[in-house]
Amino acid sequence: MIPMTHFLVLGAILFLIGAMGVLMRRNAIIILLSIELMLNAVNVTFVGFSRHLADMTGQVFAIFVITVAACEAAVGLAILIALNRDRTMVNVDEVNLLKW
Amino acid sequence: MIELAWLIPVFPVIGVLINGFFGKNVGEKAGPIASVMAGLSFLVVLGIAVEMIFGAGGSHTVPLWTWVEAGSLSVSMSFLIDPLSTIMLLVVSGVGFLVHVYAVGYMHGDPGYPRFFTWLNLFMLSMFLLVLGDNYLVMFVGWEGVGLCSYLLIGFWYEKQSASDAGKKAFIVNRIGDAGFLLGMFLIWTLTGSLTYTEVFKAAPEMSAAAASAVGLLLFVGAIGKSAQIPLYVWLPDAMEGPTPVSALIHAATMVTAGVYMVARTSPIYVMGPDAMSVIAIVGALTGLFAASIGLVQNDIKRVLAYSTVSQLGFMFMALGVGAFAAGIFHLMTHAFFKGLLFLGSGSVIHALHHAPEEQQQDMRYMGGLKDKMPITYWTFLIGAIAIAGVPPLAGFWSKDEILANAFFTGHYTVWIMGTVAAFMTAFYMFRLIFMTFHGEMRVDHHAREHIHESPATMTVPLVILAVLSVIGGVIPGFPPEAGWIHRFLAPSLAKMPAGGHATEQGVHLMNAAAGGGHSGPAVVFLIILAIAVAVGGIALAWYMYVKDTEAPRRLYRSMPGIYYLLLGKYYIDEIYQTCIVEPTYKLMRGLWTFDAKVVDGAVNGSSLITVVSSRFSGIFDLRTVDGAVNGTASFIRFFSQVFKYLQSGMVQNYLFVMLLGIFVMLSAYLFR
Amino acid sequence: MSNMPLLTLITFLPAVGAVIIMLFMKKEQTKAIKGFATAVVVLDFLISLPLWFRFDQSEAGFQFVEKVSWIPTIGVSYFVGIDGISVLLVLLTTLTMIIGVVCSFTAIEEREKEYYVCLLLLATGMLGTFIALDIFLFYVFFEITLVPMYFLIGVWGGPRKLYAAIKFFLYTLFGSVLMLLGILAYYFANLKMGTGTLTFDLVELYAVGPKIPLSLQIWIFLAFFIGFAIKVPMFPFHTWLPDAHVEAPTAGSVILAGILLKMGTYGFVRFALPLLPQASQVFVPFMVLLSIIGIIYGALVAMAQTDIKKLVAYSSVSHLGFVMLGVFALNEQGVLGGQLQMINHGISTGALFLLVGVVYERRHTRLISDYGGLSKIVPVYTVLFAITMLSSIGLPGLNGFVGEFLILIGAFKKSYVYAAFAVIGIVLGAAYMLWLFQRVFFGTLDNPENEKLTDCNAREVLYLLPLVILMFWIGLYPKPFLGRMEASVKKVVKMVNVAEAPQKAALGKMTKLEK
Amino acid sequence: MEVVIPDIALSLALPEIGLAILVCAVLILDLFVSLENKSRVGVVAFVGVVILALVAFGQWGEGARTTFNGFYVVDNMSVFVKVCVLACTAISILLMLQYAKVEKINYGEFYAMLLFSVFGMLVMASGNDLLTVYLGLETMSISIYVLVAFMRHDPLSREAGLKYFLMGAFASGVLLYGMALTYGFTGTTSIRGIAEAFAGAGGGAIAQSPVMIFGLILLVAGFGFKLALAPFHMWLPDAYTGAPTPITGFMSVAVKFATVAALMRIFFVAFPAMAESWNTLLWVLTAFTMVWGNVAAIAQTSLKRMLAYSSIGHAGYVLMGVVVSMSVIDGKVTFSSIGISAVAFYLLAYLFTNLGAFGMLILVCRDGYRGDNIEDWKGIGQAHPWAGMAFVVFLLSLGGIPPTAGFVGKLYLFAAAVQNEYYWLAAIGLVMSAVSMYYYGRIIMVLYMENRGDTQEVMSLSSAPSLFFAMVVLVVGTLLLGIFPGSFLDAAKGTVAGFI
Repeated sequence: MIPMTHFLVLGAILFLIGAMGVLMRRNAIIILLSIELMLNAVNVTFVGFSRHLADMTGQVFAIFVITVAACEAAVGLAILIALNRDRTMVNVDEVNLLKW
Repeated sequence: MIELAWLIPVFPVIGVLINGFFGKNVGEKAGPIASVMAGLSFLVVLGIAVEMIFGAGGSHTVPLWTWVEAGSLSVSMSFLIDPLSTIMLLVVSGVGFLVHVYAVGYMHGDPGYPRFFTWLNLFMLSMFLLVLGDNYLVMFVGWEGVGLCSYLLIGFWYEKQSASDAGKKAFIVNRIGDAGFLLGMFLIWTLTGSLTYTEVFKAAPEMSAAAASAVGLLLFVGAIGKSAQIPLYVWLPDAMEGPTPVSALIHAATMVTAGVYMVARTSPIYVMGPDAMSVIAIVGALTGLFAASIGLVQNDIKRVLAYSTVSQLGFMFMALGVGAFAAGIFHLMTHAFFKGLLFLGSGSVIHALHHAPEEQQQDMRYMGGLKDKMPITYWTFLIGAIAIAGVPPLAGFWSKDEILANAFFTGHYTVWIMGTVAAFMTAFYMFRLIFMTFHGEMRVDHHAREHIHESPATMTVPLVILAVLSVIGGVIPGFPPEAGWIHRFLAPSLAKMPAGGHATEQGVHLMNAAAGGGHSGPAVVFLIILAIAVAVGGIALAWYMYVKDTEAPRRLYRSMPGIYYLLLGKYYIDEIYQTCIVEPTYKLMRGLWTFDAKVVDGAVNGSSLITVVSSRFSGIFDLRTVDGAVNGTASFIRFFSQVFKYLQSGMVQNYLFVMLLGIFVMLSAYLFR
Repeated sequence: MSNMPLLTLITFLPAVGAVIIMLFMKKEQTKAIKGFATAVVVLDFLISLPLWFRFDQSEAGFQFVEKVSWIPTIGVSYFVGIDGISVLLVLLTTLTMIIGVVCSFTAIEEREKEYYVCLLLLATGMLGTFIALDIFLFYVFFEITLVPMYFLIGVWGGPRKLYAAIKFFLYTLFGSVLMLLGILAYYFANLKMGTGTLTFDLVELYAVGPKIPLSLQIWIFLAFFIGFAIKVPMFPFHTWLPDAHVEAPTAGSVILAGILLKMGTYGFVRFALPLLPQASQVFVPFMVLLSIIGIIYGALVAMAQTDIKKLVAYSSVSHLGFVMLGVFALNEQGVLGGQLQMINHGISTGALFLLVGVVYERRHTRLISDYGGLSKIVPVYTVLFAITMLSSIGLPGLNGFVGEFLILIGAFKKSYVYAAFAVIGIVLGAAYMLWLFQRVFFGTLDNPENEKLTDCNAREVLYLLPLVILMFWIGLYPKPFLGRMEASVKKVVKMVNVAEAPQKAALGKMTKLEK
Repeated sequence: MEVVIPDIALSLALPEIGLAILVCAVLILDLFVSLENKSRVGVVAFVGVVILALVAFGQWGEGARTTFNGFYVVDNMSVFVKVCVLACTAISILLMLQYAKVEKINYGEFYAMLLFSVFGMLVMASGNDLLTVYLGLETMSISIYVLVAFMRHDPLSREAGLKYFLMGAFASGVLLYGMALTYGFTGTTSIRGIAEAFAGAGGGAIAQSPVMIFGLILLVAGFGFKLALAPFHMWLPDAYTGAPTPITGFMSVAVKFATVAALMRIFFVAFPAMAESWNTLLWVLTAFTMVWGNVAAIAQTSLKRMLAYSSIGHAGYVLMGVVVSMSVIDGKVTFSSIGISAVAFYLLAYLFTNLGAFGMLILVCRDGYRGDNIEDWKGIGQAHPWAGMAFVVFLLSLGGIPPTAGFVGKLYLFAAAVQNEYYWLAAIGLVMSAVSMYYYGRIIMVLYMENRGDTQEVMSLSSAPSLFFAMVVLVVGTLLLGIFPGSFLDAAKGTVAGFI
């Protein structure tokens, strides 16, 4: 049986990759993807714990997370499209009208 | 009649109200009104004096109303009539009334006529309060009241910058003295629990010598301020800026003697503090000698009389210092007469010369030969001079000689020597003044010469009265010396020197003997002869230098120019005070003001470093600041608000980075704790 | 006790007047507004007179008491009443309000409506502060007075009004915010060590004072000190006063000097001394040192001023230094003198500001150098100015002297060193005032504009006369004033000079400061 | 295995169910209404919300009852929060009616999204399980992302929407990861369960393990983002400035209510064992937030942005209430009732004050002009005395000057702080409230004291009956809470019952 630490480490690594993706990349859609990656990292952890504790709650939680992630993606893309009106590629650095 | 004592201050109050509020429409009648009021007070005083002298005497208190009540401190506004205050009342109201009459003529035609008499009456009121008060607080009310009136009257011609400066100087110097007086009062209250004379003096014997001396010295600081002794005498010579009746009444007869009266009144405490007494004696003698020496060379007629007053006050304090309280008061009375006369005489001289150019009116070098032009003024002035010089049988001799005798018999030989030298100088400068103004050829400005005429009756009548008083004022009360009517009359209200004390055995015997019977012993005769010799010698020297050989003074001054200019410049005391007291306070004042604006407000308003940095920083980002940072902490905060503001870069990834940074910091704080 | 809620009526009448003006009067009817405002304030003074006549002098406790529970959950009640300490201050407030309103008829030309609304609201705030016997209520009123004063200085002030207004507001607010910390600490100390109930009621808290351990008392005293010292103002915290005075309109500075400064000293006597007896005793040398510095520093800096109002402002710092010296002499004469000097300062400095206002309205300049030789052309004004000046330097026979004398004798009783230094203040006081008087009134009339100066008109004399009469009355016959204050002052002094506080009670919790 | 159908007391969730029905009604109504009179949809929404508020109020007082198998609890605290959230929504809708007319936002969906976010908040307030809290949080957040980006034609609103979305998604990821770790270590996601796990056998060891602490930190970060505490607040100024003003008002108040309720429930009920650690953590965050919010506000020239920073400051004060209510008395962690009721009352006072302040902004804006810069507000006080006076009341309440609600709120807060001897935190709070008076005072100064150059004419106020009514309610509320706070304080005290 795969020990719990593997799941934890996998989840953590995925989470970090997602976080770095959000910080490094400039294209908004890629950032969206990275956030999804982070959420999936959490799902991995949840499922790992659920199996380790032999308890259903973790997996139920994972399913809910997936649905919520979907909604978020939908809303996120909607906002991106609105932003895309007058420029071809939504580059996060260009989006800084609101400052100081 | 004594119960009506409260009437005495009421009349001047009525005078003040009438002249004060209806000054405009009263106009020229203000003088007579004020004089009538002073006269009525004088009559009441006479009534009381008669009742006191020929009646039972003793001391009566006339309560009016309870003034201040705060816990254990309770002070009431009530008057005390006893021999000492009766004598003082006589002097104050008598000389006051005469000066009022004299001023009616002297001040004629002056635009501020009603204002002058309002303040003169106000002065009488304050002086009555000072003398009549039955506790130190009421005396202090009068004390500051006369200080205020002298400020107002010295600065009467306020257009003259020098007059208003002199007034201000007088008030501030008095105020310094009053500060000491106040501290003395507090000490009395803490020691005896009351400020009323009767209770204080009942508790006086238990006082320790140190406590009594402390009280004595503190009160003496007040006396120095008021009676112009070293070092606080500087205001009196400048006070001559005021009109001459003011100088006569305030700066010769009454106000300056307030210090003497106060010390005499507190004699029971002084008696318990011998070293305070010795300090007073030394200061008195020093002032007497010091002032007399300055008087030798002065050319302004009123300045000479001013320094003469300071010197004579020195004599009075000398008397009090050696324990001869009655002699001090006696000299106070006689001095009031002849000094008042001399001042009024000089007033009528100045009045006569008012056509001369401004600076010559009081300068003796531009007078001379007025003898035949103003006979009455001359003769009365001469009597006054003889009296002050101390030639018997006139008043000065009896009182001054008695002081010197007491000084001698109580072992204060140094004080006695200084007194005798001062007496010699007094005689010299008085007759120098007489010969320079009245004798010799006329040096008056030629077109003013025909205007010289004898003063009108209102001015000469007081002169004559005062001359008469100067003659009889010494003999009747003062003969035989030490045991005259005035000594017996004042005895109950003045304390006696204790048997032991510092007086030599022989001195005390004589003192008690004097209080008891006549004067005896060869020493006394020697003293009298010496005094007369000193007086006549002074007059002769003056006659020789200013009548017989008019070149003598110039030769003398050229032979020792240093001393001459030192004396002429009044030992440069004023300049010393200016440089080492007045200038530093100005500098301190300016420094504190810049300190307040820059540092205290600055620390609050914005320390320079922070504002400079934030302005340069904000300059870059063209920040518009509200006009004026609110305070130092504020500009410090404003600096940080700029920092926080410009952290909002608008880039989402910056925000995310800060967020992650926050998580990382929290984590590391825990893991490495 | 009268069944009619007298104190509430006196306090809230001006507020009602303000609301009426705000709602029912249009901006243009300036004459009606002025008339109405004067009527309100005069009526307020009249109904405050029974306080003077029906005041029972033998009673040391609180009179005319009204108590209604307001916020029971945290133990707050609308608890008002007066005793010897506050009765004269209330009367002084109502009188100063009349003078404030009357003297601003010509001074204020634009936006009169808001001006009189602010003035009346300020009156309510001040009266409330003096009658509140519930610390919460006191704090609420203490802060409410800030807002109208902020507007008075900010809207109708002089050239640098914005800076002065915000400085005044923040400075006092900073002080009172720390005081709130002190009040709350006391509130909970009472819960633990005192009556065990959550209450802001002063009478109950008076009994708790001595039970609180000294170290906690010291912390609370420091909080109270900062709050009240800024208001007094005492030496290091005084820099807001000259700015606020110079920029405030005449009525503003009269009320600011006359009443608002008294809240600080009143706060010390009403709250700091009785509630924290041991801490007050410990702090006496520190407080006396600050007051003496205030006296001498204030006088010296006043001497260096070229603007009359700034000079009078710094003289207030000096006078209030005297008051604080009196209060912290912690004996009967000292505290009584301090109390009386609060009233005297209100009268004499109020009158001084009015007089400066009179001249300012005519010449629109406050620089001393612009004046000179006025006494020839404006004699009545000169006499009034002279009397006020003499009262402020403490000439015997006028009100200043009685107060100063009692303070000094109290200070002397405490220790002669205090009195010795304080006496210097008297000399300096005479110096700068006389110098001002000489530069403004004596000397030659060289400035042409001065010739056109008109003397005081009837209105100006009308509002100066009551103050002058009061100066003479208190100066010559202070018995009615001292009599009314004596009983309560005795009680406060007895409360302060109580024995040692318990050192070691429940101090464990104190250490965990930073948590 | 037979399926056990748990008995679900639906009556407890009445407000949520009612709200769901209302949302659907609003969505459907929107189809039939023509473009001009979209406001009718708003009116329906308003009436619905008011009814629901009364319904929610009905549940007050019967003590804590759980349903949906322990996932959903209804106690005084949650009822209090629900009523306040619904009241805040009602007022926001009123503000929106006027704002929509001016900005020509005539999409009906606005009200629907608003009600969805309220639904999320109600669920969060009653969440007794990490899952419920998470679902409520996400529903609320996602609908608010949409609301912030609602004005499609305005680039600022779009940008604000994007920023808020990215940050929000990232933060919810962080929060989730925290929840996952908690689940991992305690074996359950129900709040009572977690508490028992800690109290149980190996509880002490779990509390100390670094990974669990990391989980706790992530939870704190997640909630920190939602409440905009100091390091996690960077999104707030941009989001609040870009968003339409009624939404900004709604967000700044309602979101705080729901998040604080959830935060208190989780930290007080679930994590008392780790109280020492999260209390110090929150202590630092509070102090930092109060300082950053108030100090940054001073340098602002735009009024809306200044109010945004001031709301950060107020978030710090609210959190101070949470921090201060915890005290360790002889070893045992206890939560003082004064602290919790102080938080509740402060939020209530903050509701009236902040909505009022943002309402004033709406009062001034006209087509194409937001009345954003402070200098444009010169002389408003003289031209429109009543509006000026209302704004002064709000500003004084924000600054905590008597006789306003803000003062009583702050006083009650600092009383709690002093009682548990958090003197230093109280001192920082008090000093920062004095500092805040600098920029509130500056606004008053601009309103009254700086006279306008005669060139610009004073801005006229566009007031509609709905806006007028809302403002009157808010002003009366602020003063009422300030002068007669008695009954409200009792209500706040009541929320503690059954909570801990």
